[in-house]
Amino acid sequence: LKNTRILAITAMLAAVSIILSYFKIPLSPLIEIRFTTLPLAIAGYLFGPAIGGMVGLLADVGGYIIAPTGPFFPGFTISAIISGVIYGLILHHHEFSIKRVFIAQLIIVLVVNLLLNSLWLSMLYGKAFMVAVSARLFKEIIMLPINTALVSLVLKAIGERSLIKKVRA
Amino acid sequence: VFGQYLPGHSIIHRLDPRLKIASLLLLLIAVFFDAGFIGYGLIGLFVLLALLLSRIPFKRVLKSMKPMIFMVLFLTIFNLFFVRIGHVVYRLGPVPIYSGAIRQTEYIVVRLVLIICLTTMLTSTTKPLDMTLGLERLMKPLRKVGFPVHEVAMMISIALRFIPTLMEETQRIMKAQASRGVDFNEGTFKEKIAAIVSLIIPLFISAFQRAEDLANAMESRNYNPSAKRTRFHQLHWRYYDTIAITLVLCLFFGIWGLSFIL
Amino acid sequence: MENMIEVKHLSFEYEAGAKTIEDISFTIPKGSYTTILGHNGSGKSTIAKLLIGLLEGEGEIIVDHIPLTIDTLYDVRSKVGIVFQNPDNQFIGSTVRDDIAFGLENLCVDPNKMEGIIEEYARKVNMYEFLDHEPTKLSGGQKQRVAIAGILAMSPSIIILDEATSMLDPLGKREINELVHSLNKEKGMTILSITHDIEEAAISDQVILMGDGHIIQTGTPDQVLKEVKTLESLALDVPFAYKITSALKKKGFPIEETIDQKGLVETLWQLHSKK
Amino acid sequence: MAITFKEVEYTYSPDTPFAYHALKGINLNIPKGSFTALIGHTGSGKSTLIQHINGLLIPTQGEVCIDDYIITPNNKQKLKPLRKKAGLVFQFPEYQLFEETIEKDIIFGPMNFGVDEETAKKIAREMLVKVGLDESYLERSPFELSGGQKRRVAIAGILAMEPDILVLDEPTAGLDPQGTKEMMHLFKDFQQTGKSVIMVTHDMNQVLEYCDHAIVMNHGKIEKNCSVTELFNETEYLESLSIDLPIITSFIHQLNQQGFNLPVSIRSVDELIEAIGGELH
Repeated sequence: LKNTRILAITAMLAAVSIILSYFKIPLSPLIEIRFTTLPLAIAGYLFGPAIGGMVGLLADVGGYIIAPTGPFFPGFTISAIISGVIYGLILHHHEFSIKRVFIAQLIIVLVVNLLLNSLWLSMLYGKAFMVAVSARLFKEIIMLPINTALVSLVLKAIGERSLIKKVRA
Repeated sequence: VFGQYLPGHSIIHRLDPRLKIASLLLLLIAVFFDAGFIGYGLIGLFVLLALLLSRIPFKRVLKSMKPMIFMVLFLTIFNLFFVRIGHVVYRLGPVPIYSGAIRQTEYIVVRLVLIICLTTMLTSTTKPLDMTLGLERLMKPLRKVGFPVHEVAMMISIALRFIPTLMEETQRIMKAQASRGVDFNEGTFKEKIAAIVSLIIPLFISAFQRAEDLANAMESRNYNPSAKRTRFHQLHWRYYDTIAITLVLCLFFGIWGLSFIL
Repeated sequence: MENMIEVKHLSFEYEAGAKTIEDISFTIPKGSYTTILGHNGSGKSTIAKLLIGLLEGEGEIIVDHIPLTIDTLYDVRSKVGIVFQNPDNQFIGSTVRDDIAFGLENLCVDPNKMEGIIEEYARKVNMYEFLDHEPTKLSGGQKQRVAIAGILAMSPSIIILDEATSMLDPLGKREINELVHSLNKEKGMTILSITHDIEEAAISDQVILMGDGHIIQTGTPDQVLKEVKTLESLALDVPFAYKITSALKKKGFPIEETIDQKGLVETLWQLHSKK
Repeated sequence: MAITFKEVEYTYSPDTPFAYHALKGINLNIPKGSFTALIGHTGSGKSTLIQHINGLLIPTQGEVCIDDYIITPNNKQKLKPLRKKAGLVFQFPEYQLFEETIEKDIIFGPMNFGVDEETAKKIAREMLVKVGLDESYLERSPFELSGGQKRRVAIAGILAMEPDILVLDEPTAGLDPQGTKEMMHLFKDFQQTGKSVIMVTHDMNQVLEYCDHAIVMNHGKIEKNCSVTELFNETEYLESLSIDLPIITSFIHQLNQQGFNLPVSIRSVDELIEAIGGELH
């Protein structure tokens, strides 16, 4: 962040994440594909865990300031940061491969979606929600390959753009 | 058009953003103290008072609860069916409803309503810019542990500045792709994914291009992330801010104390 | 005459082996209006970025007597103001007021003095009524005027326009051109305009003609813009007045080639009345 | 492919505090095979109007007919075939590129409209050459190209849909003189195959040189709908909108004030030189 260029890109990716929160493709009433983590994945892939986490933080706080999609709850800010950090840890400094994206995605499902988010949700909605974890597990199993494919597609496309290669160098 | 801020001149609008953000966090924590209905009643009273003072139309608060209605309904049913604490108060056909279930559901709904009211109030009465400034000042101590406070504030303000611009860009890309035969509303699952990809990739490319231009413009105007700089906007702490924070702290510790007693 | 900018043997390459700028040298006299003329991809925009150290090249750059080095980077940047091409992407603040303040903040100006400075320069570019407007509510020309106000507030010695009007409509173009010319004529501000607009070059003091990373020619518009073959080989237009006069001369009329359109009307009128 | 607008009204976000009445009582007929310039200030309604031509916007009142397509506020017709007929090139179309290779990007449009891959690839090759890039570009990434080249690829992508109407929103903005000229010739060639071109532009020199018809919009209404020659005769009207005359026309007016008698219908520098020469003899 001592570099204005990276600072500007981080901010811009957070803005894109907030915009993407307006888009979703429903698969069923309870399961929908969302795109807000794509900028986190790109930031993590290109610039590492610190910037990945930063985009997560900014997107969550900025999203709350400008267009709340639900109540602000610091727990989800932590989830967003950790997702970005995981992308950074797994994807940065490595050649792009679908296997790595899958691993990153799997860790996020386990650590963030199942563990942390369940914790936040149970804080918000009571212990009864824990029963719903099994339903959420089902959802995560379906979403894992879809998200892996989506993140791979976008990372591959973005990674190959010479413009961004220049930025990275 | 963007954001939740409702211009106004109420006392709540004029309060220092640092105070408002700190209060929100304190009260969010307070909501999770188990101080029974007395506790929730006190917080509720406080929130109601603040809401009335802020002159935010009630409709606004109701509207912000809309996305939660489905969740609340879902939870209510879930709790009623699966929580088996306390004694059976009612039988819905073959399903017994326990007193504990009702109590828990009530707790959760009250809690959610309070959280929504609190968060909505902050965004409705505070300009995004002031919010950023308030956050920056509040986080200042974190600089000592190496957290880039100034940079974070700068990035939030850049992100907020560019959201409308990127939103316009998004609409333009969608129209351009629609002109090339993409259908964003209908189609099979695969077509929908393809449609969204044809939007997302150009959006990222454009965001990177803008970031590059913006960085050049910032540097050419002598911006240096590691250098000291002054700030045009200053926050002024006034006597009523002191009164307000005292009230919030009293409430916070009151509830905390209460949670031990009960 | 005193030089505002001196560039000696400047080279730059984005990728090894492919020189975007190769061994260029030029000077920009204080108070002059200089244009760097070239087609897209001729390397002309790279020069602006090199001049304030956004890119690092080989060679020597001296701005207002300060040689550009790592240590003088911020001194040089405070002397040079750049208006870039895309009006949207250089608007940093959330309102006009905040945008003008941005540069002042970086110069560590006392916050209590900022308001006065901001209002003064907003008036100078005729944006005073718009101080509280958000960028999305402004036209391209207005945004560029705000950019100029933000730069002027930092009291630079030279303003560089990097194709600053190429994304504007004719009205916006006119606003910016008039503003910049008045700054040059009335305040003696040194202006360097990077452009492919031949008619703008025709009314400047000095033209630096660029092609494929080299300087092809430097001189007054009268010297540079009459080289039709050179201009055409660089994918540039020829000034309108020159097209008319050279064709008429070929047809045997007693007329000299000129790039000055106003003068041409005069000359033709004289020819017409002598007939 | 005639284009007809009958009493068309368009309001953005109707019934909200942000409602904006962008088109007011538009009646218009653009005959097949014309090259029409659409002129007016930012916010005059030009962009809104052109988005009605391929059904991106549906009129809030009145009807738009594109050949046998009739679009009314309660439109039930599928719009996709219309989008193929009327190819719309947005301002800075290079931002719509997204595929890995130029070939894939050009065939993206045609394949969305059901053209099979073989045929689409054949068309892509043709169009790429037409816009002035050779076949060696097909396998390259569009993002390695310069801005001007990207624009050509984007336009090739629209031409590959083989539309009958080409709608262009400031297609030469930001291009250098050479690039502008090549682009305009491309559109002229397209028109000369009997198809219609509608172009939003601020550059009156282009209007004079390439267009035959001009529509002037102001505050959501059509104020002028006439031939290009007629338009540039109305110097006072254009001045009132602060629209510049083309350099040629303005020069003619200046000379005529000094006693020359040149026809204002002159549209090229060569003609102008001829005419001045004639007067001086």
